[in-house]
Amino acid sequence: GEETVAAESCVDTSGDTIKVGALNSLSGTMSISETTVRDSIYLAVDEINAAGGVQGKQIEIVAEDGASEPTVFAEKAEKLIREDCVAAVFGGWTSASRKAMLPVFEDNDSLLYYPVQYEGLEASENIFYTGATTNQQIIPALDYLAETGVKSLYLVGSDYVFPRTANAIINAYAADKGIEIVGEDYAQLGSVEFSTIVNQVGASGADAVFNTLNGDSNVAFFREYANVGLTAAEMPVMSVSIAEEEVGGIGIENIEGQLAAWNYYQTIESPANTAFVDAFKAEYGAERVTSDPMEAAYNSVYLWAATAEKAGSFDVADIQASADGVSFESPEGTVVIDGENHHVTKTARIGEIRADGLLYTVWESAGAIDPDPFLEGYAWASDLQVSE
Amino acid sequence: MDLLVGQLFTGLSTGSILLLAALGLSLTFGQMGVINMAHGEFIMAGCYTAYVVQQAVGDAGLSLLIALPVGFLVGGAMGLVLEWLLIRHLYHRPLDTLLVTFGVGLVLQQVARDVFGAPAVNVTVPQFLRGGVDLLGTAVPKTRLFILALAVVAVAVVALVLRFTAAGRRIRAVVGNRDLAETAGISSRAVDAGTFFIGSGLAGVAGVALTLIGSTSPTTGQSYLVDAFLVVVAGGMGRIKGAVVAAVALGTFQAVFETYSTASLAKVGVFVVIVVFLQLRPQGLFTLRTRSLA
Amino acid sequence: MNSHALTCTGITVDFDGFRAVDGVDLTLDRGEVHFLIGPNGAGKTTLVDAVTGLAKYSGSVVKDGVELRGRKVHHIARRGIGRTFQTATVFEQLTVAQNLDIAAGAGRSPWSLLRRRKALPDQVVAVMEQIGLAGHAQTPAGILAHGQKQWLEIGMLLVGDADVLLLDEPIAGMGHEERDTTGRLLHAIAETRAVAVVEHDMDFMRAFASRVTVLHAGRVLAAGSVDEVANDPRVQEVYLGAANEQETIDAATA
Amino acid sequence: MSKFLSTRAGTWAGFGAAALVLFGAAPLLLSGFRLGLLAQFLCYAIVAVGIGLAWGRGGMLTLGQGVFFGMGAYLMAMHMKMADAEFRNGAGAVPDFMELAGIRELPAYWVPFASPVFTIAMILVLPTAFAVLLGFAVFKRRVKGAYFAILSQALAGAFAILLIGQQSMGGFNGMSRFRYFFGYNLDDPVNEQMLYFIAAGVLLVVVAVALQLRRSRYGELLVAVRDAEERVRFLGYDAANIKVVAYAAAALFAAVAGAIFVPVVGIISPASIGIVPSIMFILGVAIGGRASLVGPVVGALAVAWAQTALSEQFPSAWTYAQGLLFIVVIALLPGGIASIAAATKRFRKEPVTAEAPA
Amino acid sequence: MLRLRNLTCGYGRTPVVHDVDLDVGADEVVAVMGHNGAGKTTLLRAVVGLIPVMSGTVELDGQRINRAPANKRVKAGMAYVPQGQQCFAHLTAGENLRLVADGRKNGRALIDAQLDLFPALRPLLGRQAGLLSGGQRQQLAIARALITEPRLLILDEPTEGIQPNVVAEIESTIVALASRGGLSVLLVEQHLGFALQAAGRFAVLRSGRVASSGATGAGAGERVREAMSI
Ligand SMILES: Nc1ncnc2c1ncn2[C@@H]1O[C@H](COP(=O)(O)OP(=O)(O)OP(=O)(O)O)[C@@H](O)[C@H]1O
Ligand SMILES: Nc1ncnc2c1ncn2[C@@H]1O[C@H](COP(=O)(O)OP(=O)(O)OP(=O)(O)O)[C@@H](O)[C@H]1O
Ligand SMILES: NC(N)=O
Ligand SMILES: [Mg+2]
Ligand SMILES: [Mg+2]
Repeated sequence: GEETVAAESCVDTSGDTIKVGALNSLSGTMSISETTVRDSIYLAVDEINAAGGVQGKQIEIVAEDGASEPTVFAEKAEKLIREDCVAAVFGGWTSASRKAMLPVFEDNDSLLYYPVQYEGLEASENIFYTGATTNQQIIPALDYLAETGVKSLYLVGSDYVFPRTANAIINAYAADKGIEIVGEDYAQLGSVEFSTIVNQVGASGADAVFNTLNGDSNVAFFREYANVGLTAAEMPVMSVSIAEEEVGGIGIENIEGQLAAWNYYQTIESPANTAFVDAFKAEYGAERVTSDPMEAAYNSVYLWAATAEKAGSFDVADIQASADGVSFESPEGTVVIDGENHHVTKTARIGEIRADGLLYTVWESAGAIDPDPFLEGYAWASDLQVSE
Repeated sequence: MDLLVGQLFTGLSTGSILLLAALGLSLTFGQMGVINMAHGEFIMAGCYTAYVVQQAVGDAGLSLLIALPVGFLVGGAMGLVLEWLLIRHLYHRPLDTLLVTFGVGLVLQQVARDVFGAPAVNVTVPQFLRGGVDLLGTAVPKTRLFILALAVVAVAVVALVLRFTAAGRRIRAVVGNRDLAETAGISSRAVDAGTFFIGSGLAGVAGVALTLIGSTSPTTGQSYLVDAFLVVVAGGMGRIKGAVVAAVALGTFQAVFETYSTASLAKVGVFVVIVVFLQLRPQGLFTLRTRSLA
Repeated sequence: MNSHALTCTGITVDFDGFRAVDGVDLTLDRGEVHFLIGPNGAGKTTLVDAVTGLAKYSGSVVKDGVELRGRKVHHIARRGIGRTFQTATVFEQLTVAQNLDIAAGAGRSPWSLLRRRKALPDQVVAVMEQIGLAGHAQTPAGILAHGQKQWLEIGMLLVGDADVLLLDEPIAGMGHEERDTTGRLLHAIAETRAVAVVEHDMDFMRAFASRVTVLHAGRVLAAGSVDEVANDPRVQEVYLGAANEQETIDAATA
Repeated sequence: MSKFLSTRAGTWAGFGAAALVLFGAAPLLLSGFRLGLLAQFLCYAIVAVGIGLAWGRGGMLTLGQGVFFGMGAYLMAMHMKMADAEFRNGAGAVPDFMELAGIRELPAYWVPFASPVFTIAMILVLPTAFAVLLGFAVFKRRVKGAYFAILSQALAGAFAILLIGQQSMGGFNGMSRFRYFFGYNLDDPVNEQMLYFIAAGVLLVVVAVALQLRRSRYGELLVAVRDAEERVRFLGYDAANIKVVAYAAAALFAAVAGAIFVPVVGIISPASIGIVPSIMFILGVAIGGRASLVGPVVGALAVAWAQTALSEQFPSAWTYAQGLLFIVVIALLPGGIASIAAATKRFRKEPVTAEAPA
Repeated sequence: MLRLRNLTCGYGRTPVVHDVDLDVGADEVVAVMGHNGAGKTTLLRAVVGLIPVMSGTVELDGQRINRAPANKRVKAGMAYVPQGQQCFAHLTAGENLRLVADGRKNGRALIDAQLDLFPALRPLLGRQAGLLSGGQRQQLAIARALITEPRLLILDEPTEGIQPNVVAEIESTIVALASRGGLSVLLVEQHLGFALQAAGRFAVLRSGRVASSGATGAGAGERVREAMSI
């Protein structure tokens, strides 16, 4: 805020530990996803501590439950900042929780590291976005579909801001590129009744489906999809919220061959990823998988630590000032913070779901894509832009 | 045209799912007056039963057949424990059962989370239920036909038992007047426990069946609960016939409304329809009247 | 000009094809305790239900020149028709005084409703005396004895200014003295009101009835004075039966 | 003690003590953050007073108070977002979340909410009027008991779903990022404290109103309707009207609480008003003692506090504690906390406990 | 057959009936009398097992049954007709009877026997019991109790609300059943004449205590009246 009367920071840098917050939903509907993110935050912290900490200080996590409720996120964020005096907070998943926390971080002048792909059109001084913005995930996915000859799309999403914004972008893109949008349906979050929607999708004759459903709804959607005889070969589904964790629950037989768009897959072959996956499995069990938001959360801890090292300080202003250009050799490749909009560069990847339940890269962008949260670089998106 | 047939079937199918979820409630809520908010978690327990049985048995078809009775026993056993520990102390405080069982539901969800993990698990659909059959030019999923058939069977069994057997008479007697039933030589404790066992067992069966189309996660049961209660209310408490009609009507309304509007508005529409409907039939579709006051 | 307190003509009540009350004419007058008798299931309670708006009927019920058919229960009550039930219903959580105060207040303005009760209205105090519960003003009605509850119920009608009282078996379960007390109470009440009593207790009827109407299978079988009715062979056949034997027993044990 | 509290002097003493704690001790002892939390809890307590009236005294288990709470909150949020947009981009500007949703024109029904007076009037009138309408529809048809409970629960669910679908009302995310409350900058700690004082003051007023309703003849009548609705009809009252008054009062209290909640917490979204939050409102009342006056207040505060404290202490296991709280308290203490005090006395003058506020 | 010693019982923590001693021997009819609220119903409820015994003992055939649930006592030979024409309102009249006949070998015959006793019930068998008139329900309740072929029949004001000619029938039925042997009766009755005629012994309750008791016969009426009228 422009004329914010910022509260005095109470972060204690005198001891040999430094406190950070981990704020994830451990209860409620979102706990399914958010607990996995918490696991990788702990992994990163343990690794950094084992390697000597940040500026010689061991990181100490103060954990809080966001309970899948935006107001609780806001309350707990304020508690972490004002009572626990953490230097930064890692967490959040839904955009609703981020929107709820944003004024808290701005008013108290503190830092949130947010690890999930989201709908863009936002850039706060007090938030670092380590997941993809739309030009690093949705637009590449559309490019990929267009390249493979898709001329008509059916849009299916959960009824909340990310799918709605994503679909607004897709509509603008489609209008520009001559792709026909033959249907657009929203299901209530958590809904498991997809018969009507799948019937309509089936009857629409679309070339492909763009799926922005979230959570359990995907299970019901893909089961219904497979059961009425729709297949990846006939009408592929491109999903942007299904990662390794979700595939198991949907059942590979129902989703094999379908597509996803992310920046990271467990199957990426690189030394950094091998190390990450091995460390994760060693810590949490061989049956566990790693996914894009987990990796982005893992990255976010390292990025914060690196920025603090660079700044030589845990002070929010110093971190903000030093962030530009800070990079990390992450499992998905090198990510670099953009000091302007606080997002990071990311490589876009289209993955295919294979029989082992993992996603394999079938296409990737030529190098990391610079974040463009307001889609300023896309003329067709001019109607979507907002004043900020 | 295809779509219309598809939607009519969808209405029937949605109705049968609602009915399956609501059938147990029409015993425990409709007959006994217990507002069991943990009913959803009993459904969830049925889902996980299907999962565990499948892990143990392997073959998806065989495991489904085993899981149906096992799910009944698991749901029933949980109901029995709940009845014995809590509900039996609350028969004269029906509205309190709602709050207590809501707490039970929270605990059960957390137990599921701790035992099976927060992410959904997969129950594989048996080969013979994969894909669809052609019905007037529309692909109708076999899983839904299976659930429809299961709902019909379950409803028929429950209705016949209640109506024509000695056990059914006892259930209705205890529900009507506990003290009087005792003095007619009926052990109301046994009947209460038995009724709750059956009602909860039906939730377990519903859970097993619902793995065929939905997800199996700690919050699964929640998706069905409120609609199931509405079915019982709209049908007239404890009236199986009413529950059937209400479930099919609501399912069809929702499916058709959704085709021309959105799924979310369809839910709101259902509520409005029920309030309007209650203006006409305040005690639900089918009711039994008595002359007593209160 | 109609001087009856209540005039019912051609009351007919049907339940899904079963006719419980079938064309009953009945008038109630102030100053009389009118007994309504008849076999179980004859339709007595149903008739009372109809008059008080609880059962749908055809025919007509007129009080003070106003037709009551089709009106809501509480409208009919406000017109001065009060009733009790075969099983007493009082507000168990409230005290005797509160029960009576509520019953006295159906016509109160919203404003006075929202204020605290300063003192009991005189009328409530007087009625409490009349029904013999003056000593129980602060007793929760739930712990009153059966008979006391029935008196309280009658009291609630009195303070509500009902001038037509329909009492369904008001002495059920009462002992001899309580019956006599109740009977005297009814006559005191009836001085300015019309009282109809549904009862099966013939001793009570003989002692206190001013007029009797006998219902049978939904119709009026006989009407008149106690003697007229008691000596009617049809009434003896369907209702009184061995009642004379009964008297012999009473005489023997007295 | 409780005898004293039910006298006139006792009532004043009770209010005095409560005022002393709320206006004196709490602001002195609590940090700004905790005071803000307390303000949030006080909002829940205001809702609880209404539920105590409708449920405890009137027997209507209102499982859908989230609806009225939400109405109050959203109406207030509309005004605050308008003020915000006006501050940023001039009069008639579109609030930030609408821009995000691609809405470029301010919807017509938003326009009057630029006026604070109109907003406050709507907060007081709309939810109450809705409650009256719904109450008539339901109570005139004698829908009650478990029917009413389930129906009102479904209402809360439907209302939340409806809001999620309205992008011009913030959709799933709801509305957040409020800068100004009737011209006061919310970043300023002094103004945060002012909000707390407003919440505390409103709570005292609401308790006083509820107290007056309980002690009035209307209060007795309400209990009578709860215990024997049909009988009340035969005394010449329209039972539906009596119930509607309590239901509407509860709705009004909830709406006012919602309106205060928005500036205090800084966000309102469907997640705060659906089925589960509505049950949480009830929980506090049940735990505190539904039939007493202060029980619901104490219960609501205790539950909110326990939730915060437990989730801070045991972030991953506190759901167990929360569930057990429901089970143990309601199963073992049907009269709630308030019943512990009353349990010692049998049949008092007023069988249902009436204590003065504390 | 039934033996009460120092029986105290009531509701919640409040005793209503105090230190009652009472015996009902085999084939004996005992009448309990008393004013409204004297505690007659309360006493019966404790005997049947619907409210707990606070102190003292309830013995059936020499067995202490203080804690046995009501249904066990019924199976052991008690039958209870509660005050107030109670029935299973949601069941038909026929189902009300079959409910108790279920599981008895001669169930059909037992029902028929009761229908012969209460012919007014025959045409009503298919009707929902909650819709019957008060007297019809009372007849149903007595029939229901008799179907269990009790050895001890406990009746709480069985003639309340019943038309006079049927009252006479019920009375003679009870007298006949008792004199046939094999049935003891514990009867609460306001109707003094009937009570004293039917019963061999009586007890008068006043404020929950036995104020007077003894054999019926010469002078009993006087003693009862005296005990009740103070
Ligand atoms: N709602 C109803 N539906 C069907 N039949 C009914 C209904 N209400 C009453 N009846 C029948 O109507 C008849 C008259 O009943 P009512 O209660 O008026 O008798 P009553 O004269 O009061 O008898 P009692 O002296 O036994 O109380 C009975 O046969 C009863 O079964
Ligand atoms: N459920 C109850 N809870 C508390 N007190 C009760 C209850 N039922 C009865 N009482 C009280 O117990 C006392 C005895 O009541 P009871 O019903 O045993 O009397 P009774 O002798 O059967 O009277 P009646 O002739 O009216 O049937 C009365 O004071 C009554 O108010
Ligand atoms: N940011 C999301 N996916 O809600
Ligand atoms: Mg009658
Ligand atoms: Mg009695």
